[in-house]
Amino acid sequence: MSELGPDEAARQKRKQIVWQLSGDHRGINAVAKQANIEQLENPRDLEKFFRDMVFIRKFEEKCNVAYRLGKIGGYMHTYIGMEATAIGWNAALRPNWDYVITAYRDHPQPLLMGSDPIAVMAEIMGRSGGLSRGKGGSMHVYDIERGFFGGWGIVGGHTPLGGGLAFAAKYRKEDRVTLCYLGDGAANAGVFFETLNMAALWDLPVIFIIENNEFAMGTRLEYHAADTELWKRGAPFNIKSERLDGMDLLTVLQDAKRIVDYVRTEQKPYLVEVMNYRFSGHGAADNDRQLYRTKEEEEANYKRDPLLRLKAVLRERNILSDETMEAIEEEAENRVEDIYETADASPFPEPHEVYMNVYTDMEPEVGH
Amino acid sequence: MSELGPDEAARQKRKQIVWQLSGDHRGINAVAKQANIEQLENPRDLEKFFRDMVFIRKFEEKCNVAYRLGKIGGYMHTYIGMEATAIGWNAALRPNWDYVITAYRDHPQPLLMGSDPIAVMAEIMGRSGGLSRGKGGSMHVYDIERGFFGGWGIVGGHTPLGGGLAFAAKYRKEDRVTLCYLGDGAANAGVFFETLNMAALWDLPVIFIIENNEFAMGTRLEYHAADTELWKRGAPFNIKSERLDGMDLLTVLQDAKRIVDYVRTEQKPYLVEVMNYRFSGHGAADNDRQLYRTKEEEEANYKRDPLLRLKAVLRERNILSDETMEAIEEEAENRVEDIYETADASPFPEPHEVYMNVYTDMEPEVGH
Amino acid sequence: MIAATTELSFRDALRKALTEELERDDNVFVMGEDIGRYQGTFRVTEGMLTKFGERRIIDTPIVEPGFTGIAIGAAMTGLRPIVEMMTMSFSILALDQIMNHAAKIHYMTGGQATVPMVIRGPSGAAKQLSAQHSHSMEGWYAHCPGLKVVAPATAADAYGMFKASVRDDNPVIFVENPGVYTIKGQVPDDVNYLVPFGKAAILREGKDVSLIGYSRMTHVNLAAAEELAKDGIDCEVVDVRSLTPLDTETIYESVRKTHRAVVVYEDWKNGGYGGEIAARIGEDCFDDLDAPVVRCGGLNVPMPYARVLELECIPDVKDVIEKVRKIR
Amino acid sequence: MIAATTELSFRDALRKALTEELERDDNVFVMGEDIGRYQGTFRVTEGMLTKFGERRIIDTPIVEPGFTGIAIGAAMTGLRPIVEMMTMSFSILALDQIMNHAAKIHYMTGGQATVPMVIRGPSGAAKQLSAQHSHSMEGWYAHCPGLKVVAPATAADAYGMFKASVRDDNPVIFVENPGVYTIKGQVPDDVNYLVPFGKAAILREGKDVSLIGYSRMTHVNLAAAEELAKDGIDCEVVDVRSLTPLDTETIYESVRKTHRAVVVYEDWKNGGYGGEIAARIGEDCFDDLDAPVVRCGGLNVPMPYARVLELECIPDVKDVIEKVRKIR
Ligand SMILES: Cc1ncc(C[n+]2csc(CCOP(=O)(O)OP(=O)(O)O)c2C)c(N)n1
Ligand SMILES: Cc1ncc(C[n+]2csc(CCOP(=O)(O)OP(=O)(O)O)c2C)c(N)n1
Ligand SMILES: [Mg+2]
Ligand SMILES: [Mg+2]
Repeated sequence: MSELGPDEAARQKRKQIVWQLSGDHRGINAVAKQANIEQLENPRDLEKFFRDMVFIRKFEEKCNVAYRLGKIGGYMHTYIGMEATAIGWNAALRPNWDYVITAYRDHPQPLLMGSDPIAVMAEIMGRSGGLSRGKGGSMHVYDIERGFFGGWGIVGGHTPLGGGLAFAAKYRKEDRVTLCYLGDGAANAGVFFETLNMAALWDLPVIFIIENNEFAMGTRLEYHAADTELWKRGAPFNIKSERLDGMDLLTVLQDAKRIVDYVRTEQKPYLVEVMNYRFSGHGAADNDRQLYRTKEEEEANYKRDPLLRLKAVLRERNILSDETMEAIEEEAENRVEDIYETADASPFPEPHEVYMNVYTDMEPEVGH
Repeated sequence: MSELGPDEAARQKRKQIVWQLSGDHRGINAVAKQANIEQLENPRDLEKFFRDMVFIRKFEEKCNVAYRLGKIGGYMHTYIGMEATAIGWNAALRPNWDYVITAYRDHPQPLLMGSDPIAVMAEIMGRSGGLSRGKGGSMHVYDIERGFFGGWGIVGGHTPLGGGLAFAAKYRKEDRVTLCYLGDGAANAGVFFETLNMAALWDLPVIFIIENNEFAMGTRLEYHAADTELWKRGAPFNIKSERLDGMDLLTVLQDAKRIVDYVRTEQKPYLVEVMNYRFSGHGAADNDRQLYRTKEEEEANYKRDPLLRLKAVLRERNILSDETMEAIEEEAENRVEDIYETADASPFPEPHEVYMNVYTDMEPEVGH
Repeated sequence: MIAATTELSFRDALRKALTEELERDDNVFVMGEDIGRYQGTFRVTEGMLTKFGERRIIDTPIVEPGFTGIAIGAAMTGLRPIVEMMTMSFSILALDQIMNHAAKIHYMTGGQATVPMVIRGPSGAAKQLSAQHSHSMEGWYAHCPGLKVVAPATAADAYGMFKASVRDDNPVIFVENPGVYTIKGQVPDDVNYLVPFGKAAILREGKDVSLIGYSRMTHVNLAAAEELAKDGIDCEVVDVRSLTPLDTETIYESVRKTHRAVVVYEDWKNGGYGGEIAARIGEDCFDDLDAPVVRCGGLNVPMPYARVLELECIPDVKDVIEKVRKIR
Repeated sequence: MIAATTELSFRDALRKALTEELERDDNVFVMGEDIGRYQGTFRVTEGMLTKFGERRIIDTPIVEPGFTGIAIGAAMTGLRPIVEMMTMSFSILALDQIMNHAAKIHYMTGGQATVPMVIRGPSGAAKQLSAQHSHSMEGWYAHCPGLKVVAPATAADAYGMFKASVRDDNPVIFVENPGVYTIKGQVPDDVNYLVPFGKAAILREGKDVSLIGYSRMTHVNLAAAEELAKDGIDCEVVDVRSLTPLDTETIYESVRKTHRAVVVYEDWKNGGYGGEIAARIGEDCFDDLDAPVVRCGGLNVPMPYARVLELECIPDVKDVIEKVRKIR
C-alpha cells in the first residue's frame, strides 16, 4: 500500500501533463488555430491593447512598490504575467452592458472596463475617494455601474454570485453575458460545482474562466487537483468546456470573441480553463516563492511573457516600432506615477465613516 | 431567449434518458453481464439473501405502521424497493472490518451488518436501549463497533466523513474498504465534489455509491441535475466511475464484489451510480407522492421490485419453493413483530440523560 | 379609521404576503428546495408555482450555498429574491454566502451595491427532528452586522413584517418557528400593511415582571403570564419582534416600570441572543432593577430525538413561571 | 519544585507543542492549506513537513468543508487530527461540518463515537485584511454545545492548552488572535505540561474593577490596568482562557471582590460572547455589583480596509480606560 499523500508517480505524471500543456505558447484547444492577425477586425486595435497591457503592467508594478513602502496594506495580489487573459476577454464584451466578477486579483478588470484609475488606486490605498470608499481595499474593488461586480476574498465564494448575475440577466430577458473568473485553486471549491450544475440546469449565460496559473498560493496544481485538466470540470453537467491559451493575446482575443458570441446567442453556460502563469508571488506579502517553484521555472516562464509576445507581433508586423513602444511604456509609467501621486494626495476616510454603509437606511450603535 | 427554469425540451430529453436506463432491469453498465447464478460462490447464499431482503422489507413496513400509530416521530425514511442495493454491496464487505456510512435512510445497514435489530428498532422508537440511546432516532442510527458510522441528516454532509474513514484506514495501513452511500439529490452537494477530489488526490480506498432512486424528496432527477447521468461526476477527478443496476440482486452482488476487491487491492477511490427506485414516499411524513409522480409510474416500477425478481430466480432455479418462501415471509413478519413488541416494551430515556454525551468528560449547566 | 381584518393562521398570512408581493413587483421571485411542485415542506409556498410559473417560483437542487449565492448575485443587480431555507438549520451550509457575502456587500462596495433579499424558513425545534434539524439560528444572524433579523409571533406581524422584509433594501433574515405556523390571528385587509422593524410590541401590560421574548416564546410568555396572574403576579409581555434593529427603548421602558425581567428564548441558553438582551438591560437599566435579569433558554445540548428528552430542552410555561418565581 | 522555563513567543510555543504532540502519538496528524511546503501562512507549521513527512503533514486543496469533514471522519475512528484554518474566517465555510457534525457526534451516537480533534487558527483582525478575513469566531463556537473553545493569551498557555487540546477526546476550537503570535513569555520545559480547561487566570490582582477578557484583549487589559494604576485605579485582570468550559467561579470571585466589571472582547459587541459573560455576572453577582457590568467590544460593522477605520473598530487601551471611568 502506498504512503499517504499523493502517489509520487501519479504526481510526476500530473506535473508533466501540466507543464507540457502550459509550456505551449500557441494555445492548447483543438478549436482555436494559431491566431491570425488578418482575422482581427482592426489591426490598429492592437496598439490599444498594447497600451492597455503596458498600463496594467506598470500599474501593478507600482502597487508592488507602494506596498513595500507601506502605502498599501493587507493582502494585495497583482496580475503580472496574466494580462493577456483579462485584456482578451474584456475585448469581447459589450461595455456597460455585460457583467464581470472575479476574486481578489482584481485590479485589471476595472481598469479595462473604464473605471477611473485614480479611484482604483485610491481604493487599493484605502482612501475615501476609492471606488469602495476605502472600505474594500485591493481585494474588494467594485464598479457596479460599469458592470464590474468585484473583487472577493473567499476562494470560490463569488462563483455562485457570478451565476446570480447571469440569472438576473436571463430573468430580465436581457442579453448580457457574465464573465466569472476564478483560480485553479478555487476550481476545487464545492460551491463552484453547485453553481455549474445550476448554471447548466437553468441555462444561465455565464462563462466560467478558470485561470490556471498553476498555483493556489504556495500549492502547485498537482498537489491540489486530482486531475490537472481543469476544463473537465464542466463535463458532469454537460457544459461546453475547453482548455485555452491565456498568454498569447491574439489567440485569447479570438477564443473570447467566439465563446462570448456563442453564449450570448445560445444562452448556455460555458467553461474555459485558461492556461497562464503568475509571475509575481501569490500576493505582495508572499516573499518566499522558492518554497514552491524554482528560479529556473520562473525564468522559463518569463519567456512566455504576454507582453514580450505582443511586442514581437507588433514588431514583426510593423505596427509599432521599438521606439514607439518604448515611448508608450514611458508614457504609461508617467501616467501611473500621476495616478499614484493623485491618489496618495487624496484623504483617508473620516473616522465616522466606519458606521456608514452597514445598512442602507440605518446606522449601528456608536462606540465600543 | 427561453423562459427561466430548465428548458422544456432539454428536460424531456433528460427525463427520457433516465427512464430508459432505469427501466432496464438487467443492469446498465457495460462491464457487468446479465448475472449468472453459477458464478456465485454458493447458490445457497441466495436463501440467506432472500431472508435478509424479506426481513428488511417487513422491518420497514412495520416502521411505517408504527409511525402512523405515533410510536415513531420526526422524520423517518424507509428503504422499501431499494433493498437489493444494500444487500448486494454489504455482501461484498468483510464483516467487522470494512466501514459503511450513509444518510438518514439508514435502517437496512445496521441490520445487515449484524446489529441487534431490537436496538435498531428501539433507536427508531426513541428508547434508551436504542443503539444511540434514543438520542438519534431513525435518521441517526450508528453501530460504530461493527463499522457502521451512521445515519446523517444533512444532505451530502456525511460524504467527507466517508472520505475520512477511508483516510483513517489508509493512514493506519489497514486494508479496510469504506462504502459511502448517498442519494441522487446529495450528489449535487458541493462538499461531495470536494471530497471526490481529495479521495482521488490522496488515493483513498472509498466507494461512493450514488443511489439514484430518481427523486430528491419531491424533486425529480431531471429538475435537480443538469446531466442525469450521475456516474459522470467522478470524471473530472479521474475516478473510475460506472452506472450500475441496483434492482437485480444477482447483478448487484457481482458488481459489488468486483469493485470492492478492486478498491481493496488498488487502494483507489471508485464511484458508482446505482439505479434503483424508492417505492415509499420520501419519508413517512410524505403523503403526497402524486405531487411528483404518477400512479402509473409507481405501478410500472413495482414490477421492478427486487423482491419479486429474487423470488422469480429462486423459483426458476428450484432453490426455494413458493411454500418455503411464504413460510420465510411469515417467519420474518413474526420476528419483526417480536422485535417491535420488545422494543416497545423497553423504557424511554430518563430526563437526566439529556445532559449525557454532550462531552466525554463533563456535563453542561443544568436547567434553563 | 380601523382597517377591516380577516382571521388567518400565521402560515396563511405569510403566504398571502408572499403572493401579494409577487403580484406587486416582478423583481420579486422565490427560490428554494421543493417549494414549487412539492408545494413546500411546511406548505408556505403552496399553490405558488401554478400561480406564478417557473420563472418566479424556482425549485432548486439541495445546495444551500450555491442557490443562496445565486440569489445574492441576482440581488446585486436589483432583483429581490426570497430564499426559502427548508429549515434554517440548513442555512448553516450557506453561512459563508450569507455572512461573508450578503451581509457585507453594501459595506465592502462602499455603498455601491445593495442586496435586497429575504431569507426565510422555520428556525428552532419542530417535533423530534433531532440534532441536525432543530437549530435556532437567529442569534447568530443578529450578531452579524449588515443583516436585519425579524422573528414575528403573530399572524398580523407575519403579514406586515414579511411585506416590509421584501421591500427592505437590505438582506433580511425572516425567522419562523415551526410552532407558530398554525397560530391564528386577525390580519388587516390591506395589501400595503407594513410593520416597521425595530418596534417591540407590548402584548400584555403588567406591572410586576417583564417577560421578554420573540417568535413562539412570546406565546409561551403570554400563557405563563395568564397562569401567574392567577397568583396575583402581573406580568408584562414584550414581543421583541425584530432582533436587528432591536427596540431597546420599549424593552427598557417596560423594565423601568416592572423593575424585573425574564428573557425567554428557545435557542441554546449559553451564548444565545437572549444573553445580549439581558446584558443590555443589566447595563442600561442597572438602577431600575430590583432583581437580577434572569434568562430562560434552551438547554445547552444538541437536540435529542426522544420526545421526552426534546421536551426537556425547550423552555415551556412551567420553566418561565419557575424563573419568575425566582425573582418575585 | 518549579520546572525550568524557556522564553518563547506564542507562535514558537505553539509550534513546540505541536511538534511534541506529533512525536508523542502517531495518531496525531495535521491538515490544512499551505501548511506543508509553504510552511503555513502564519508560520506556525514551519519545518514540520520536513520533520514528519507527507503522511502526517497534509497540504489540502482550498476546501474547508471537505477537509474538515475528512478530519472528522478520521477522528471518529480514533485518529486525532489537527486542522489548521488559514484564518478562522474561513471556518465559516466548514460550519456545517463543525457544528452539525463534529460537535454533535458524541451525542447523536449516544456516546458510541468520539471526535478527538483540534481546529486551530488565527481568529480576529490581523492588519487591513478587510471584511472577509477578520472574523472573531469564538463566540459562535462557544455557543455550540459539544465543542470546547479555548483562547489563550500567553506563550505558556499556548503551549499547555494546545497539548491539552490534542489530548482531549472532544472537538476543541483553539483560537489564536493574530496579534498574540509574537508575544513572548516563559514556557515550562516539560513535554507533559498541560493547562487544564475551565480555569481562568488572574494575571494581575486589583481591588477596584475586574477587567475580563481573553486572547489578545487580555494584553490590552493589562496595559489599561497599568495606565489606570497611575491614576490610583486598581484593576484586576482576569484572563478567561477557556470559553467552554467557562470558569464562572473565578470570574465571580473577582467581581465579588471588586464589585465592578468590564468585559472586553474584539468580536462584534452585539451578540458576542462577552454579552454572555456580562449576562451571567449580572444574574449571579447581582447583589455584589456597585455598578452595571459594562462591555467593551468591537464595533458592529464589517471590518473595513482603511487602517484608520480598522483601528476604530478594535477595542484598545483607551477604549477600555473609558469604560472603566464610566463605572468608577
Ligand atoms: C475559503 C478560503 N480559504 C483560503 C483562503 C486563502 N487564500 C487566498 S488566495 C488562495 C489561493 C487561491 O488560488 P487560486 O484560486 O489558484 O487563485 P490565484 O491566487 O492563483 O489567482 C488562498 C488559499 C481564502 N481566501 N478563502
Ligand atoms: C442540507 C440539507 N438540505 C435539505 C435537507 C432536506 N432533505 C432531506 S432528504 C432530502 C432529499 C434528498 O434526496 P436524495 O439525496 O436523492 O436521497 P433519498 O432521500 O432519495 O435517499 C432533502 C431535500 C437536508 N436534510 N439537508
Ligand atoms: Mg492559481
Ligand atoms: Mg434520491
